[in-house]
Amino acid sequence: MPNVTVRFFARYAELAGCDSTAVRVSGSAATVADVLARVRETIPGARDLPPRPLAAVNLRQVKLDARVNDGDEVALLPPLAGG
Amino acid sequence: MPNVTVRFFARYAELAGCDSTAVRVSGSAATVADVLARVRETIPGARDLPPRPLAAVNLRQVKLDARVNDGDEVALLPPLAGG
Amino acid sequence: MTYLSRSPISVDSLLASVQSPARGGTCVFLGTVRSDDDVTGIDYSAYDDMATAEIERILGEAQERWTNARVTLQHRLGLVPLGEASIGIVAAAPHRDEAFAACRYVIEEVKQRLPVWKKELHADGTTTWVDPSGKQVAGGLRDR
Amino acid sequence: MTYLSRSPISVDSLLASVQSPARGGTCVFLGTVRSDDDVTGIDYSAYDDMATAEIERILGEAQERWTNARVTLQHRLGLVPLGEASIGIVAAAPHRDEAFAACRYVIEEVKQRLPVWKKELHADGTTTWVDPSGKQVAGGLRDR
Repeated sequence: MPNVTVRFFARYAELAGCDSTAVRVSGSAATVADVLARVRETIPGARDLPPRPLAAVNLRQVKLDARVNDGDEVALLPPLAGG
Repeated sequence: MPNVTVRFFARYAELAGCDSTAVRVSGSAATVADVLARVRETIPGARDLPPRPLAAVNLRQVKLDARVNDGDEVALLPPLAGG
Repeated sequence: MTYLSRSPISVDSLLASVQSPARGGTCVFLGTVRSDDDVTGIDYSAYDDMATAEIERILGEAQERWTNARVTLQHRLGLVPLGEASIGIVAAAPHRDEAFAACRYVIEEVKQRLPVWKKELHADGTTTWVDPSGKQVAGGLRDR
Repeated sequence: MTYLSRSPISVDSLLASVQSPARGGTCVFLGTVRSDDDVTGIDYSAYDDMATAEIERILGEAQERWTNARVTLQHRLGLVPLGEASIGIVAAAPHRDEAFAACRYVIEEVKQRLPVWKKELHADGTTTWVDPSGKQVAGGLRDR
């Protein structure tokens, strides 16, 4: 049962109405997609996130099927616009 | 019988022992090559110039068969090393 | 020098941190806020820790690929007025080919990978989140 | 600003002369005196009038090819110590592709076409005329 911190940025923080939240996902093979599904259940504004947002785990961009472990920091990232 | 000014630069000025000289070439179809030949006759140090140096007429690089006219400024240029 | 800064970018400081007498060619890229439409400035925000980590990875890759080059960059955050630089990249190398290539590599990777976001400020007081992927969400992106 | 200068090149002045809010990408190239062997500095000389004319032609070509870009440069003459810039080129354009391309074009043309010469100063007091064509005249080029 991994406990992860989920962080929202830029427009996604506006949609979610918060910058971060703690989420518990069930199962020993939980993925970022599971975290995302859980976030949609618990944060009403998060339902407006796109179906497949960019995501990072522990400061590295990952695909949505990446595994999450207890204590991970999961971030949901709007389209990148650096430079 | 064009009268031209010939200018020497960098190493060529050192070889010629001067920065510029006035040269008269004969014929109505005189070229930079004719100027160069004349320079070799009149300036001893100029005999050490390479057989086919880079040249310019009136601030534009030209080939040695380019025509020269009365009043032109002919320049003999060592290998370019700008930048 | 930090990679993320809330103050104007100093090209001289960036130059000083990579140039040396052994490196005869230096290439600099500056990205500045462009006067599109009625944009008066851009508010840059970042996932700071990840942006720093990603910059270190990108610079490390450039370093590995052009071993004689030294490359650094600074990305500005917060409100950047029209015409001021949001990013400065400097690559110094023994020869210009490597300097140009390393500088170009870094800006392309930055554009692809840096978790940084832009909110355009418009003359009429509204703001728009910029989506460089081109999939602009009409209306919804223009708030307040 | 003159294209040929006997004082250190100011990147800021070059930037100021081409940047504008309409141009979001700026590429700078700096060529600096490299510490090859025992070189302590390079004495640059030029056929001034032709160098100025050639620079105007090169910049005009870049302008014609990248019509939205603005490009300028400054070439230093006289003694340039190790590590200092002998040339600075700045190209500003709406987008970075044009800025990089215009900057690169100008440095390549400058290297090919500018009537400028380098005399390397060595630690032992001797000097060498540099022949970038590679056809070094052994011995004869190393005077005094």
